[in-house]
Amino acid sequence: MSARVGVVTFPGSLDDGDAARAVRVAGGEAVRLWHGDSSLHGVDAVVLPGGFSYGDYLRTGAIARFAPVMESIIDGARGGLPVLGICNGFQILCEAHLLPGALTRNSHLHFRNRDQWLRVSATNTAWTNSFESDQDVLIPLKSGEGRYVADQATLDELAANGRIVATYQRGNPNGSERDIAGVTNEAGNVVGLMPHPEHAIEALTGPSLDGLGFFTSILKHLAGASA
Amino acid sequence: MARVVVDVMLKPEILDPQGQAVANALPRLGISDVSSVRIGRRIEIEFAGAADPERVREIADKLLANPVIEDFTIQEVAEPATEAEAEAVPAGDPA
Amino acid sequence: MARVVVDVMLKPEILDPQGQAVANALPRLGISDVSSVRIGRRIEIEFAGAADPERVREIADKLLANPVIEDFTIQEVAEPATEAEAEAVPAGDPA
Amino acid sequence: MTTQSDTASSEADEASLPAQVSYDNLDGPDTVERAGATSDELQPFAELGLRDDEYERIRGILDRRPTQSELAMYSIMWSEHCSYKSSKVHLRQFSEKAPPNDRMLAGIGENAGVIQITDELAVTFKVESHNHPSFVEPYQGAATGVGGIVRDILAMGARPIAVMDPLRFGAADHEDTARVLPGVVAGIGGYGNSLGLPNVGGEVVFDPTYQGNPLVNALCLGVLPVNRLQKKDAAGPGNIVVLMGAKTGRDGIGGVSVLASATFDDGSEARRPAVQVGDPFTEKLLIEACLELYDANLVVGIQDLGGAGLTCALTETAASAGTGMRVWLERVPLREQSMDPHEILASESQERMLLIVKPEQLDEVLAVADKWGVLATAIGEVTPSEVSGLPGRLRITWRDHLVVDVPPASLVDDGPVYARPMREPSDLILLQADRAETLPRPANPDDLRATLLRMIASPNLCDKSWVTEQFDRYVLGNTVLAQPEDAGVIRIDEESGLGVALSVDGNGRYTRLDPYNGAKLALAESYRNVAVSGAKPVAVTNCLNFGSPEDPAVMWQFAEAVRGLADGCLELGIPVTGGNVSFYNQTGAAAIHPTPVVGVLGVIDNVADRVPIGFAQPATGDGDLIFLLGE
Ligand SMILES: Nc1ncnc2c1ncn2[C@@H]1O[C@H](COP(=O)(O)OP(=O)(O)O)[C@@H](O)[C@H]1O
Repeated sequence: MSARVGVVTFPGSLDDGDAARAVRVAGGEAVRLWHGDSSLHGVDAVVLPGGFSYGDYLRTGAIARFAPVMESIIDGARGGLPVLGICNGFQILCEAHLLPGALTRNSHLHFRNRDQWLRVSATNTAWTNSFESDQDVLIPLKSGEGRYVADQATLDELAANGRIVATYQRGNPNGSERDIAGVTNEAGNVVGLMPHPEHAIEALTGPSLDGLGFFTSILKHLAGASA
Repeated sequence: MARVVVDVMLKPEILDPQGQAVANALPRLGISDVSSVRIGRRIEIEFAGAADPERVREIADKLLANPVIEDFTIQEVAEPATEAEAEAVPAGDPA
Repeated sequence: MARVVVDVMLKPEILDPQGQAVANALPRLGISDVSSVRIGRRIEIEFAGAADPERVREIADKLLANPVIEDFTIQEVAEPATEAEAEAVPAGDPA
Repeated sequence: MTTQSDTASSEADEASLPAQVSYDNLDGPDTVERAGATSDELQPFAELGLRDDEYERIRGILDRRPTQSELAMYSIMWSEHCSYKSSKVHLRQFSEKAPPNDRMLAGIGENAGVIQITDELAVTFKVESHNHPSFVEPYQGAATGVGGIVRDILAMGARPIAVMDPLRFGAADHEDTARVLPGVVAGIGGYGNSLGLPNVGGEVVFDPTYQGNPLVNALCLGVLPVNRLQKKDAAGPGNIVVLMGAKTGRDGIGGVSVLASATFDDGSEARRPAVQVGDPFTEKLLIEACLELYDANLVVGIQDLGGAGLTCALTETAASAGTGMRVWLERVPLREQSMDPHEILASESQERMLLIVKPEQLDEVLAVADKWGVLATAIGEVTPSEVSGLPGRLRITWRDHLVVDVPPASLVDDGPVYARPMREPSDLILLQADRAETLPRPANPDDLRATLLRMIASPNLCDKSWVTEQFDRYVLGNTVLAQPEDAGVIRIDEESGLGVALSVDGNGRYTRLDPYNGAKLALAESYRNVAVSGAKPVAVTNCLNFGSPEDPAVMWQFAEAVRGLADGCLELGIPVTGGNVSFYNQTGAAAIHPTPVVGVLGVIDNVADRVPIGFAQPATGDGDLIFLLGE
């Protein structure tokens, strides 16, 4: 039986279909979860997809964090449930304090959609174990509020403990502190990533197939856990 | 050194999707007696010397507010109040 | 009916690119004595009845501001002041 | 009769309005009963843009003077924007000259043209302008332009799947451009990105002709199962009329605010027309709610609310079915409680749709709306035709006062139609005499180099990524080609690889020199862009941006351009399926260059066969050969 990966739809989610497709292409079963339903329907892992949950008018992710499904996800994540937040999902994870720091307005104040080089620097998380250490990958970035900030102590702690999952290469596209594109929690089950791996899984529609690694990683992780 | 606060709010007849989104989220936090939420911008300007009210008005009008959809009010604040203990002193200088 | 204003500003150590963009545009208006511009949010909340300060603080803390990057202050305003003639009366209820 | 100031008078200087009757001290709204009793009362029809003879026609139709609400409705529906009164006689050619086509499921006159591309699937696309609002408030003007065209596509039963944005601004270094361009680009991105619609192409053109009148056109593409095609008919007496989406506010009420009061004292300041502010989040929910309703077969008829708001939606749905309608206007959810009936009818508040549903399915409909957090309110019901056998009437009450009682078709179909005077612009001969061949040509390598550098540095030819990077082109995961390609290519079916290609093109300078051939060239360019991507062109949409139709020179340009586009389509064998006319693009007396923007849609059986621009890297040994086709 293939691993069941939940993909949450909030009102205003946009990349939920793409995230589900990526799970399928990687060989998993995608299970659609609804923001208003607190049940996780027994999924083995969860993806919080990109978009503008609840319009993101106040602050990105601020309102989504209070959705009924998030209560279960927060509980689950504390107990080890693997969770990947992509873009808006990353913002929601920070608002829910499952990840440190916050994502703020790009320093140049514009939305930016670009094929972005990243270096995957932490390969011991549930979502990055398929990558080689310090592998460079090309993945679309598309966000207006992707500038990662945290206080110096937090940043030092993230760096010291290998919790910076990915950094921007060949230019920082949004002013993120220490070029951070993604971080993980201490346990390595919760990962937030600003770029969109679900848009780099097919040669026809993406700049590379590099994104697939995040989805094969979770399947590998789950297979290892159940073995 | 003068500190001026310019508050920019959408004109009352203009749709405020931000405020609406917050108002709609409140019941989920158990708050049901809020009748309206409006969200605008608060802009704190610090001058090296004194703040000339005319110049502040010009900045607000040309740069900070969009007169087509927004109104602004200007207040001079007694003391730089970067920290939490801010006490806004209204200078009564509405737009 | 109570009206409360919550002002949310980025913490001083957090970069405010919007404020910076405004500050950089000022010299073009011939204004060179501004030492800093910071841009935050002003949120006006109207309650059907009285505003319980504790609840307002809770809303601000949980929803309106992100304590990782933002500070907030709360003021109760005497009178609904939708129109331009707003006069903010500070209730001295800082966070 | 070379100039007519009538239709432009909604933009007239308000201060110079003559004193008219004031409705301010009326006790309640102006009712049908009162209008019958005071038929000679003076009304501000001219200020609303109606001519004397148009006003007389209205009185003839109603057999009395119109009420305040009715006058507002006629003035909107008979405006150039809604009635196409100056363009209708020319646009007919698109249908008359159209090659026979059995794949067109909906054509001109519908919200958007629909083309069947397989046994099961159809696509729909349309381009529309939002030029004037974008000059006043660039961000919101452009944003709501995207929102409007998306609702047109949604109303056909389609899921919107991509957008494009042909844009034109004044000189790149002009201060108006600096004010307008960043806001327009941010607005298009802000709205389209938030809806999750990939932006797959467009244009950015700079020319001083657009200085005081930038062009902001927006195109949307949608896809639908053939059997999900929706109609706008308010069919079935007894069916319920539901307004779904945002609350109604005083957005973009425009000239209709004249009705509030004839004297523009201080008190009327707050009643000035307000800019429409977009709420893409609400639109996203509206899209999902509508699609769920279509799939559950819960919709009898549907119409988006665009420029003419409720007035247009109510009259068009009823007129289209030949039914009547009974509406309780006080049921419309309002953002401002103090709104008057005519303001509610004229409001251009965004993110609203009008649905006709069966009474026994109303609860299900409301439940779907509730699931998506969208407001939905029953505001009326469909009524049968009159006992006399005449089509039904639209009757609207406001708190028990009958404020509207009209034959809906009189607003939709019986508007004025003009064959405006036309005259070739007097400077055209001189312009045409000044041939390109007389320009100096680079004669040596240095000159050639200088010319090349100048061209590369031109804002019209330079890299557009500053603009296109602000748009999401990846969302939905089906974008096969996007900028900087010649055409956008979108995969429609993941299994078979079926896809469509889209391009939009226009050239105001060519069209100024020769409107007939300029329009043909725009079509040819768009057609080529689609063809070289590997797709077979099958349908055309267009947005005709021109100056004032009251200027005979502009009218001539318009007529020639339409004739050229229709002839070109005939020659290429593809139909015009829809489009939009935008007149009055001018600054003072100076019209913009006539700018027909043409969109072509093509079908590609397998998107894996698409042909990108640029030379492919040879996988093995030999490089590819290069050919130049054509003369
Ligand atoms: N406003 C825009 N929105 C989206 N894409 C645009 C826009 N302007 C230009 N593009 C895209 O950028 C690319 C280059 O545009 P352009 O230089 O006009 O190309 P061409 O001259 O080949 O039409 C094209 O793919 C075009 O679709």
